Amino acid sequence: MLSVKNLEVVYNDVILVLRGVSLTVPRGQIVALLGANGAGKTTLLRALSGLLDIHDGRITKGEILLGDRPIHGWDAPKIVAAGLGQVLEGRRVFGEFTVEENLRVGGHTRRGSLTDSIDEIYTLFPVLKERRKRTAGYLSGGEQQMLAMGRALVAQPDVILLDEPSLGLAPRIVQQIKDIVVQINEERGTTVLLVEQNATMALSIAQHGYVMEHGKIVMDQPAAALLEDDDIRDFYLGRGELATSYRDIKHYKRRKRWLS
Amino acid sequence: MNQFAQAILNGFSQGAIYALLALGYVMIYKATHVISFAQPALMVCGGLFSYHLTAQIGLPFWPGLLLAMILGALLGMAVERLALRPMVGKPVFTLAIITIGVDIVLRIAANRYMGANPRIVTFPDGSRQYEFLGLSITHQRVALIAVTAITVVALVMFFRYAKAGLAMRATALNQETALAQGIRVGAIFALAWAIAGGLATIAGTFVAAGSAGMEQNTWIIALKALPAIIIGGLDSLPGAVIGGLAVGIVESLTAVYQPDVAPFLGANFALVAPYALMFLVLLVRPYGLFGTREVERV
Amino acid sequence: MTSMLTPRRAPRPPRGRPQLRTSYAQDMGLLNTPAKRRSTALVILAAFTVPFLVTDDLLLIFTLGLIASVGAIGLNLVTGYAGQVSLGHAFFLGLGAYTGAVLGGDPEGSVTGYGLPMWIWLPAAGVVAAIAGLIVGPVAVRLRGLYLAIVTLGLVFLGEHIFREARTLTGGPGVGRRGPDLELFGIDFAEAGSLFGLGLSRDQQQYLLALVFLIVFAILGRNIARSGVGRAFSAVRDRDVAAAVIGVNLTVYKVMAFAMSSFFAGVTGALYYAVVGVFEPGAFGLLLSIQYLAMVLIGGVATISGSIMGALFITSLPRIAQEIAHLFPIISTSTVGGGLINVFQFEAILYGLLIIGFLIFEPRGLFGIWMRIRNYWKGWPFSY
Amino acid sequence: MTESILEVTDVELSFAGVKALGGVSFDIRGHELFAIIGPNGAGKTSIFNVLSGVYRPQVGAVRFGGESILGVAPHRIAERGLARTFQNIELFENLDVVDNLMLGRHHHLGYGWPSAVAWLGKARRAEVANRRRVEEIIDFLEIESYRHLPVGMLPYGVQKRIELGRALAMEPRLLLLDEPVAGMNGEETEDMARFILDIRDELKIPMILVEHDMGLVMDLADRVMAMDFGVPITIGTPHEVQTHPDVVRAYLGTVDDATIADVIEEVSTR
Amino acid sequence: MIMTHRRFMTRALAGAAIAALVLSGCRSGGGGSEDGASAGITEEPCPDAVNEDNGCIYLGAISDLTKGPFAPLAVPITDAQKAFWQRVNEEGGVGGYDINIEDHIADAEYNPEIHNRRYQEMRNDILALGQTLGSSQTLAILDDMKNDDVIGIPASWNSAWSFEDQILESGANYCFEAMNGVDWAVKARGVSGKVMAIKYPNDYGGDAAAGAKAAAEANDLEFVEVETPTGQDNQAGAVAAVLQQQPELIVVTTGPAEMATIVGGAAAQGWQGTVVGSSPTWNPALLQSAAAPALEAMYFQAGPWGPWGTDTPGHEAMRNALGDVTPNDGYTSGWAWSYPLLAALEAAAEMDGGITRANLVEAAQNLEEVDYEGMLPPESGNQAGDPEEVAWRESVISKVDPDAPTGVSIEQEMMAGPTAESYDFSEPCFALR
Repeated sequence: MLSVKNLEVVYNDVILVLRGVSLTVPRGQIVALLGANGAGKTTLLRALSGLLDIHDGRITKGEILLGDRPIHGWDAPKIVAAGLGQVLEGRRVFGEFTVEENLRVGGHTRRGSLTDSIDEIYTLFPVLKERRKRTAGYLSGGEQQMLAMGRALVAQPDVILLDEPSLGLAPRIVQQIKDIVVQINEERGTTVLLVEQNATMALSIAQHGYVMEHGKIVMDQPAAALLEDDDIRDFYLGRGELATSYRDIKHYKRRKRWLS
Repeated sequence: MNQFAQAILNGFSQGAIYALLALGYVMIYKATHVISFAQPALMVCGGLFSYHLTAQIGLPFWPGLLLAMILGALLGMAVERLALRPMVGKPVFTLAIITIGVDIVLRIAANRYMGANPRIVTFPDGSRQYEFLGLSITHQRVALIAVTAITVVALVMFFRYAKAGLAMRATALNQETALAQGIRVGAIFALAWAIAGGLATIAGTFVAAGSAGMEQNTWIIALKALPAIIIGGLDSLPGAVIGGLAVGIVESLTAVYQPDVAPFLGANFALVAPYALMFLVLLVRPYGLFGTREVERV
Repeated sequence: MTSMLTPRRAPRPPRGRPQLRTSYAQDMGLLNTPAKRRSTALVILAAFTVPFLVTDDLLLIFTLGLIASVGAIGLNLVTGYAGQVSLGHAFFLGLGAYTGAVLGGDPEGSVTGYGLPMWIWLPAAGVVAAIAGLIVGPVAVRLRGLYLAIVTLGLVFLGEHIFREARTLTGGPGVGRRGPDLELFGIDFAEAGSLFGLGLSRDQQQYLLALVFLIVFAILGRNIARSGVGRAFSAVRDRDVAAAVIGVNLTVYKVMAFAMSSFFAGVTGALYYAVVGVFEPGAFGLLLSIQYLAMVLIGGVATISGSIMGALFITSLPRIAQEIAHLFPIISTSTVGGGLINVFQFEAILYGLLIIGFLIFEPRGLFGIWMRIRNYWKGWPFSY
Repeated sequence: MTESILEVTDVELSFAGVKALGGVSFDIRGHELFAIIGPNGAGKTSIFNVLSGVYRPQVGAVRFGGESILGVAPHRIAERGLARTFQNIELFENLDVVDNLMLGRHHHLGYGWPSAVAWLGKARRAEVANRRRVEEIIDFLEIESYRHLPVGMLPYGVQKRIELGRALAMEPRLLLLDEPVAGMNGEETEDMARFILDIRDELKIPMILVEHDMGLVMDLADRVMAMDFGVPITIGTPHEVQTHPDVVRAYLGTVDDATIADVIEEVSTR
Repeated sequence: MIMTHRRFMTRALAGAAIAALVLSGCRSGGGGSEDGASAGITEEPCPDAVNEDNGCIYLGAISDLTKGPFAPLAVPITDAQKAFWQRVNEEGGVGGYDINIEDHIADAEYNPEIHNRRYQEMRNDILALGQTLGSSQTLAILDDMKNDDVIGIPASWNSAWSFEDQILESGANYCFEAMNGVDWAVKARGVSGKVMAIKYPNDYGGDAAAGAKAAAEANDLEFVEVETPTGQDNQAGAVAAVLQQQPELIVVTTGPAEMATIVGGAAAQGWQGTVVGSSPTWNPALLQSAAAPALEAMYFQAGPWGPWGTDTPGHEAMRNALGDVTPNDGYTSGWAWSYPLLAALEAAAEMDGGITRANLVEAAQNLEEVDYEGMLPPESGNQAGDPEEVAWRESVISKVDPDAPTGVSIEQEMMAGPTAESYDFSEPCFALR
């Protein structure tokens, strides 16, 4: 459904951020993309949704296919209209708009009446219906995340990119968000590319996972396999129960990277 | 008392012009976060479009104005496309200086067209007087106030209900997010400039229909809208209208009463009265009467 | 507390750097590399030979450009370094100009003048402007961004009003007044004369005066920029809340930036209009403020050398436009009224286009161009 | 050690009628590492903003070093020895690392604008002396190789470290750390944890830590305060807090008591 | 690709800018400036000379051609001056020289500073200034002009010019013009009530208001003065003052837009009376404005000479020389102002050493008559003597006439009223410094 081949992205003409990234998101699946901060996950999403140029970035190599259409080099509105939606990191609801206005903006690329699609969103997120006339800026973090997802869904995308939906949310809310992602995927058949720091959460619902590091894909395995991988557990998933306490880490361990 | 009411009425109708111009500034500011110093040139060009279409080509006033508004909108879009689009994302003050460059270029071209003679748009039956309650107002001024009112209502409807209006507000709040919703931000910028160009054309046309027409120095009128938008709040459309009217009224009252009441302020204090009002408003409300306060977040 | 930050191990030996600086004082020096020292010396030397190479009319432009540089440095302090965009520079320039003219002006004239010597009127002009800056500063502290810009713009309009009305001091509109006498250490810079045994024209003398004036103030500006004061300005500019939380008093530094900037503007105004001769209140309008802002933007924000380049460029821009206009054969140079467009209108349009062009094609300003040229020649390696 | 460096008593803070803090009291004892945890919007950052003078609470008292700091301007509080880092990095991106750290030493410079303008003896000496202290911090945090780079260009993890360095440069009597490891990978988190421990053990600076990473908090903190909806739930040792039913409830949402007991059971045995 | 292109453009722009400057001014070993006598005059023919055998005299013109407040008037003034000297050349030139003004026309944007710069650029290349527009602007270069022995034609009628030896003015100044306007209105329009002067806050307004005040006092009329700024949007105060004070006569010294706004505005609210404006207050396009009916009924223009359509040989020659232009009295002024410089050149040609800067200064100071070809009487050009004795005091009053080419035609031929006749002109009405 969505495939990226050998993608290179450069910022400000000099900083090479993606160094030949390839991945595939099959139709109807949830695919997780993991990686530390600065690994290039957000850059990859920007490249996919055509938001690179406002950050002075440029695709210098490679291609992106949505279905069988090459969409690299398209601008964001065209990509959205082609059926690829994105929920940006940090939610970014229009704080001064009402909930309903936010949803209407989400349907910008659609012609005709939006009433039906917005009603569908309200069924999916009943809390948004309760708050439809409220100013979005006053919603709680979790509600804002739901609004952001709802807003992207109004456009009825075939593929949706979710950038760190769990960021800064309490565990209880993260659980809810997780359920909703699964629901969207199952009920609407929407293909999902889920970018997360919270690997446990992402891998628990994804079929497949990629791990990025320094602008490259370093691992590419079924989600279940990744969950089992010890390195991944230790490095990206937070430390396992057997790990030593921070208090016991010796100075030399901290220094090792600088010595090499 | 009558003099007082008349001064307010005169100021109100003059303020309608400032309000139209201020709306243009606010439109561009909201969409692009730029103060456009090219508004004076747009006003002058708009007035000249009307002049050319009515006096030279012979269209009647209203169709002429409508066509001129389209031309003014196109001019605004052209300015945005040629001078500002390449600079998207650069510091706003760089953009502001660019608009000054644009203003210089456009006004020189307009001066070339005007030459030595003021260009006067004839408003049908414009000098007919209406009298009520001892106040008098010309037919032309009544038309100006009516047109301004219609414009304001139309703008409000546009922003509240039209898809493009909503998209425009969204873009004003956050460009990247707007892009991610499929909104063509470039088109929104162009639209903002087009609307500003159209508004400037209405203002310019009514200036050119005034007693002295449009001449090479008339552009300065557009600067009066600057204190107006600060008084109202840079990003507030109702603020622009109220600010524009307030500037007109304060100016008129100062012109009439200051020489007697406060002669120590010097001759022609009315010239700077809008700025004095602006200072007063800002002392109380640092973001204007209706402006959005930037929230301090850490 | 004294022991709190003692290193727990010996410092790493320095890596093999070609231009290793061995002390912090050296690292923080004004010109901290030999290359910088050499190029600066070369530029200054070249600047001193200019008056013997170019004609007086061009020299006048350069003289004014050098003086304006000090004003541009001043604006860069408040706008570039401290991030407080001011469109009110013209007001402070005017205040300085009139202070200088009143204190140093002809006591016999029809407008007030006290005939004081230059070493009094020049600093006094700065001080008066700085005091005005101190008064305005606290109001400005409450405002941000474009609000501040337009409010300072209001200052220009109020200033123009005051200058128009204070006719015994300013001569009033359409009449104007003369600037102060340019006489320092017994040298009358308003007449041709001899300096160090060289016979110099008036314009040559004034150029040299302006050059020395600029060098002094450029060093002062650089000192401010590299000291704790300059760092505090940048902190206020980049993140004011964070600046406050690490101990920078926002109000004090914003006001200080305004006062320092105004001082630079004041001395600039006094000297500039002393060289110009006659000036009237209309000079200190919006356009002047915009010109100075353009100097800072085109030259390069938060750089001293950029301010100088920007000021020289903007002051010579009308002349540049004029010269370029004459290169175009299609523009009728001899016609005022006829033709599609005459040479003067073309000049004016070119002036606008050059400003647009420079900002579009080189947003980092002349300083950016200079860096590119320098880097090009040095083959500057990518060190990171 | 005789008196606590910070005493917060019954602080209430609201914005336009919405209560952000509703009666918060705690104190810092000796050079302890005190952590504040709680779900998003629980009011953790609001406490920091109250302590550093960005917000002024409507009710309550805050005493720092024995003196009230209510209504005292942020820069004055900083001068009295309170330093902090920020949740979203608040460095001066256009300045290089040295300048950022030198700004941390702003109130230690001790020269005024006249000597700055002239760059005469005093300013010069003060700059060199303070630069020496800054180099010590650069060494402590191992950021030598970034010294003259604009911080805006540096990786996220390094920026977090520089922000810590800037706070240390202030030679604080109390250090507030707002989510120091948010968004870091395991290795970066380990590094930061080590620095935090070093600051406590070697530099003996008391700290207040706001953090989402429970592992880190429970591991490092001497005492923990759990909050929800602007109100402290409990204050105690990490283990006490972890096993407090109300804390579990705040994190897991409304669930039955049996589940909560299970969770507590599980945590206790770990 | 884009970036390379941009870099190229930047370098090209910067390169062009620097090259242009360097091209323009290398110091040529100090020639020219010491050699004042021959500056601005060559034995070589002018570029595109009419008379190939003649040498060439270069005149400068520093005007306000693009952005300044007088640009609308200054362009026709300058064009008329070009036509004037072209005609002189076509009639054989002066003393064996053709006159060239085209090569040294400069735009000073009505700014003393730029005026000064522009003078510095041309000071070594011109014999005299065929035009220097603006009072403070001219003052900014007057000392240098004196040092250089350069005479100049002002583009204004300031009373101070009578007291400057190197400035060759023509026609009655604003001060006398206002006196004549008031005296005429008293006589012809029966004004017996309050006189109000509405003026710009500058030398132009100050000069005329002084004259109006003198005439009002001489006629025993009450007098008030109102200052008004530029800009048609700023006239509310002036309109209110008219309505409040109800003057019978208004003497206006503003621009056309302001005058029309004030008169139109006051008339709309019931004011009636007489308006006398000095010549820069009129523009024929005002006949299309909403204020036209009020202007036709009440407005009169006081001027130093007849408008464009007047029947004199000088006007006729001007109309022929300019050909097919939109009539404007800026042309008339530019043309008439040039006559004294021609007379001075002719006189200098007769002197020992022929035409030099020094001789021209001397000739100008001793002019007793100027042939204005009927636009003004010859004796009006007398410069030799105290201003009190020789200053020209007669003006023309015109009325609005939609059929006339510039919208006004003569109502009262050249005359001086009793006030102007007896005025003690031992110093300027309004001091310039």
